[in-house]
Amino acid sequence: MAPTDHDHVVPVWIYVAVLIALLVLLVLTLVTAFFDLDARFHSAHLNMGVAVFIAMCKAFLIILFFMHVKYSSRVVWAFAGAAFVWLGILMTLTLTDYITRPQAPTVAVSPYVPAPAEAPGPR
Amino acid sequence: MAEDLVIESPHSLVEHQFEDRFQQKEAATLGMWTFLATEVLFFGGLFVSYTIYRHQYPEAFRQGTLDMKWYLGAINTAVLLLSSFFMALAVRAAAVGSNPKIIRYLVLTIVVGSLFLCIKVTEYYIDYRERLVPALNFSEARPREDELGGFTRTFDKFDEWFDSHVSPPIGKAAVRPRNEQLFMLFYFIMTGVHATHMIIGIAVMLVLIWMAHRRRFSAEWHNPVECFGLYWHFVDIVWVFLFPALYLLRNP
Amino acid sequence: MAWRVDLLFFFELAVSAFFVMLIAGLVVYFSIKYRRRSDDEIPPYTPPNPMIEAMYFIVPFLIMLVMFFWGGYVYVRAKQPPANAMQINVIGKQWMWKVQHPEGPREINALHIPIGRPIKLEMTSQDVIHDFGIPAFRIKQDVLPGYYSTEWFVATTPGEYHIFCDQYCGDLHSKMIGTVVAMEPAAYQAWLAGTIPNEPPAVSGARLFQSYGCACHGQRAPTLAGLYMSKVKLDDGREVIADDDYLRESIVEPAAKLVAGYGPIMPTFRGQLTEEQIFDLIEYIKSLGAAMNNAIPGASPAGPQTQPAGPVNGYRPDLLPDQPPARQPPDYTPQGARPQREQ
Amino acid sequence: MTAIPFVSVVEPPRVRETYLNATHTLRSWLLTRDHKRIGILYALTITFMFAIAAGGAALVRINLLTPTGILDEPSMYNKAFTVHGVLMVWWFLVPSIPTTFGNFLIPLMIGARDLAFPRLNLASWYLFVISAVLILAVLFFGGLDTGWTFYTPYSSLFSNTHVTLAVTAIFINGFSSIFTGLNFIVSIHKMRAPGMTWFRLPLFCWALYATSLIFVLATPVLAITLVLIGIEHLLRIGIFDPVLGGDPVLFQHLFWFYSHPVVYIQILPTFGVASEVVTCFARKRPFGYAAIAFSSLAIALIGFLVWAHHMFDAGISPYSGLVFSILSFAVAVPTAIKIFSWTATLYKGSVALETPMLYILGFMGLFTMGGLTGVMLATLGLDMHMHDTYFVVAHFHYVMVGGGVMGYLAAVHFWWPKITGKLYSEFWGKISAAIIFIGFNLTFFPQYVAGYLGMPRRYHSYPPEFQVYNVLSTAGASILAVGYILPLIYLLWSLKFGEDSGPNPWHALGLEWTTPSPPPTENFEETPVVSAPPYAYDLQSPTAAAVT
Repeated sequence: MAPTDHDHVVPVWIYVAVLIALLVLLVLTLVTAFFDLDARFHSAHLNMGVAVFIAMCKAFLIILFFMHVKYSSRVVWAFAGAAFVWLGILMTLTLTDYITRPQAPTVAVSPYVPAPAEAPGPR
Repeated sequence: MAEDLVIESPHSLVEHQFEDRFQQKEAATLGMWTFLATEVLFFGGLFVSYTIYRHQYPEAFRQGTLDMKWYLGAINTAVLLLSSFFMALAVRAAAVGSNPKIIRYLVLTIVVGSLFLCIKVTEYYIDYRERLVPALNFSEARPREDELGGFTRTFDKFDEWFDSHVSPPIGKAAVRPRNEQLFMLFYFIMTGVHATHMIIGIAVMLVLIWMAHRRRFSAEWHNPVECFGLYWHFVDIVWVFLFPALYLLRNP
Repeated sequence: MAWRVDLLFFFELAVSAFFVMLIAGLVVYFSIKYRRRSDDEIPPYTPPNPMIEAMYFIVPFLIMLVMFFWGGYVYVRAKQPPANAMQINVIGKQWMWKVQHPEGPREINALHIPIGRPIKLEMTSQDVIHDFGIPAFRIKQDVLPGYYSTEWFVATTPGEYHIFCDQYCGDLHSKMIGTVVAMEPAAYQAWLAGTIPNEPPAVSGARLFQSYGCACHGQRAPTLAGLYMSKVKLDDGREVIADDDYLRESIVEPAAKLVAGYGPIMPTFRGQLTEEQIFDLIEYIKSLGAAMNNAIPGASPAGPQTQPAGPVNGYRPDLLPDQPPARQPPDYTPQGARPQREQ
Repeated sequence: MTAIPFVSVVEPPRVRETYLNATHTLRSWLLTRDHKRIGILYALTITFMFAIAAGGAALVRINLLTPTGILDEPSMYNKAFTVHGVLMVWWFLVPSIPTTFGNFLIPLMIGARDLAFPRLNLASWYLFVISAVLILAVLFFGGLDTGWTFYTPYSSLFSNTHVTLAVTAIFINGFSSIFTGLNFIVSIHKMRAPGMTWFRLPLFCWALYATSLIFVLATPVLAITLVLIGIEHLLRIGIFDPVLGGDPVLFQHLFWFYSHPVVYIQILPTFGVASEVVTCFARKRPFGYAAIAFSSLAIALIGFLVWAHHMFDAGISPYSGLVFSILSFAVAVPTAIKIFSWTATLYKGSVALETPMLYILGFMGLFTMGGLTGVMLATLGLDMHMHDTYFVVAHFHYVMVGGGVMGYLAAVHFWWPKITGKLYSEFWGKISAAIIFIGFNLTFFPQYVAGYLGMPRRYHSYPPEFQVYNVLSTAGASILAVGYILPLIYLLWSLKFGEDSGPNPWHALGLEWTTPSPPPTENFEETPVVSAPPYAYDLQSPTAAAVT
């Protein structure tokens, strides 16, 4: 960003428009949540995907306009992006373990198990 | 030593290590973004754990989601988006150098942010009455109606009415699955850490209001307001992801 | 497996030694050859050499690819127990190893095994994470509470070998050690015959099954015969394989994965059964017949078997609880087990 | 090299104002925002913590002299190695070079008056001190016995020691790290002097920049994981407890997501030091400046993709194991590039074996061994035998002590004249470098052998066949201890009796050598302007280089 005497002052109507867009997205995410998209489109995680996608749209709007990234230097873009890339690394690589596990975890019994009340026959 | 500050104008302070206020401003902004990157991964650890457990115990976590009051969450989302909007206006007021406007919008932000916290506390109270708080009173058996108290029962009645009208039927279990406790644990930790961030934010805003009252900010120097704005918006973004993750994944 | 690990190790050791010698040799040689002769000396500029820089990148990369594939191969081999392996159950607890043989004997901190036969350990912990390691066989596996983890090996030379707990587990971590006693098959039989008579786990399991009144199974609840390793359709539409983990979960947390068409009528046995008793029950269910088509792909006709599982575990449903514990070892035919040199 | 005596006779000595003598009160030190003074404060703190952690190591080594263990109580031994691990990792190795030399040198190297956020810098030192006090309180109240890895469910539900207090201390320590890293990143981005382009940046700054990225991106994950452990330990509710459906392996994922990159936090600064020292004492440009710079960034990035190689035997999916194994091999490539580049830098150079150079050459040898044994451990087929044995212990110490601590000592010896303005005894410096090299190898090489033969780590007692290796190791450790105490003595000696060093005793290039030693409070008389490529020793006339 070239140094100017004053900050980039964004007109108020942009903020109002962004707020309205965010609220519309909120309504949209509510509406989609109550339709069983998975059953309708025979998919596994469509409901979740749509919810996450809408959340990402909302986050983008906030980051670009409320947080002024649209008007900021490339370094700021890089740092804003890097955090999410790293989060993606953590999420993806951890999931590589869990979704490929041959065995699901089962439940553990408490380590402090008393012997059953009626002992099952003589040992 | 560091005390020799170069005074450019009464309201613009450039600390000795910087060449000029542009360098200072850019450094402050980049520093804040770096800190926010840290925060992303701080919450990220929770989101990853939550995702893994949701993957492991889909049904228990869905039952947990069904015990959430989604409409309170939705109202809260709108409230928080509104507070973010006011915060953006406060930063804009700072950019044009108007201290009274900064105060006005920061006060509005605090009011709306406090409303969010109030609703959150209400939810915690309902969860408590419904015996959903791990380590305190979580029970797999749902409490009887007469144990709920009138306030909580009202919400329950609405839930029942609403859930009976959605299709397909959501299939709320009569007895909570054991691992729902894990969901509730993450619910409380995630929303709790988020609320802690908001409380810290409100405290900082009070300081900023005081500074604005002293007319410390100007069009040339308002880094604290701007950086704090980034923080507040970030807290908002966290909620934007928390809301669908905790409240909305209801379908079987 | 041991020789595979050793061969890989000595390969990597040779590569490593070569590079350590190379670097150390060059450093010493350059330090002497180009030592500073006067304080004013300024060596000339050496222009960068992209070819050499590229070699830095490519040579290590290629060597490491070899190591990766080789190591991966050894690892994958080590993670796949042969179908005819003899299963022995192991429970880790602070600070001892409890071993259950399929024939009945139970041991603490010792593991008697016949040589020449693949042994598969099915392991769990009843408190913290342990790790069952036998350095002589070059294997090691964490033993987690709430999971069944497995490892397998074939002993080839009779003798006594260390068992170490390799995952720090508290005060007496270093006392959580034991001995593998590898014996000639005949000696192993003699050892089995000489142990204190003990019910085989499947028999104990059958007894438990009766005493806890699990009579619903076969009527209002799914039948257990032929269940083991069969595909089970759940009420939410998923299909799971009824392996040890599934059986365990269904005992401890029956509501977690309901079989399609049955209601959640089974009470939870969480907190009422020990890890050993759960092992016993699973062995009993196994003795009711395994779905061999899943256990050994292509080995037997489709459809769950209710016939004795034979080589897999050696327990027959005719071993009713009231009969004396079996002393006869399971018939062992080394099908598919190639003779291997170990150690 | 030495001050010319008669100059000071002709001109009465005028006391130049430096950062050390500008003010003298304790208050001026405790409230300082000068990055150089904060570096000194850190150096004192971590030296103190190093001493305590070394005490833990001494207990461990003494105990292992006999197969039955010399300490009567195994729990005592467990606390000793936990103290050693926790303190060494979080209160010495992680902060070692960044907080001391990073703080001191980054502004000097980039030609700035200070770091971008001096107050934050001081705050991070206070956080560090608070965390140190808390962890010492843990020791005082009876110690901690979880090992530095805090594996659940042992740490969260079974250990009866002060887990919650300890994780609080590490949590605070983490924020100290984060603020330090943040400060470095912003300073390197925004505070460079005119003409100091990214490709004129000293390689030390590149290394510290990569380190800071890890600080900022990895530490928060540890922080939140420790919060979860603390909650679980305090409330006895399961987050990683299988009895409640929690997954202890998930804890390991989150923990190693931080704790694997953290070993790069500990080693990358040493790489930076090595680049500075090797170029200075070979009087050459580094062979492949860009390769060294970018390999630092590559290590920082790929270092985040490899964490589950600590968990091959922990019950993760074998497929996942394959993915993490190949990524782990990938991280070895940029590391190899660095080692080769330093070696090639010596070629046709003018090599002077001064003390810092000895440390760095020692580091190159030890680190090569540590790195290559790391490659062995990343090999799936070998890890299932060597995991959690002394082979891992030896590998880790070759990398962290042979790498990290050697690099720290090299940095101390290289920049000591800059920091204090005094010269230490070269003779004793070389002696101690040799003692440390020998003692180190005697301590840790036998552990490789014991490890391959199967000796598990964290054992209070062990089968007698391993005794010979343990006795050798303990003998080596006592030599190593002498090697560590010697520098403390002759360096302190030099403060009082050492000769004045002049601004540039090594004839090194770099902005930090253009300002007097010790530097003035504002670092430079006027903001320097950079016009030459980095390490351009060949562009210097011989006479220019000789001017002290």
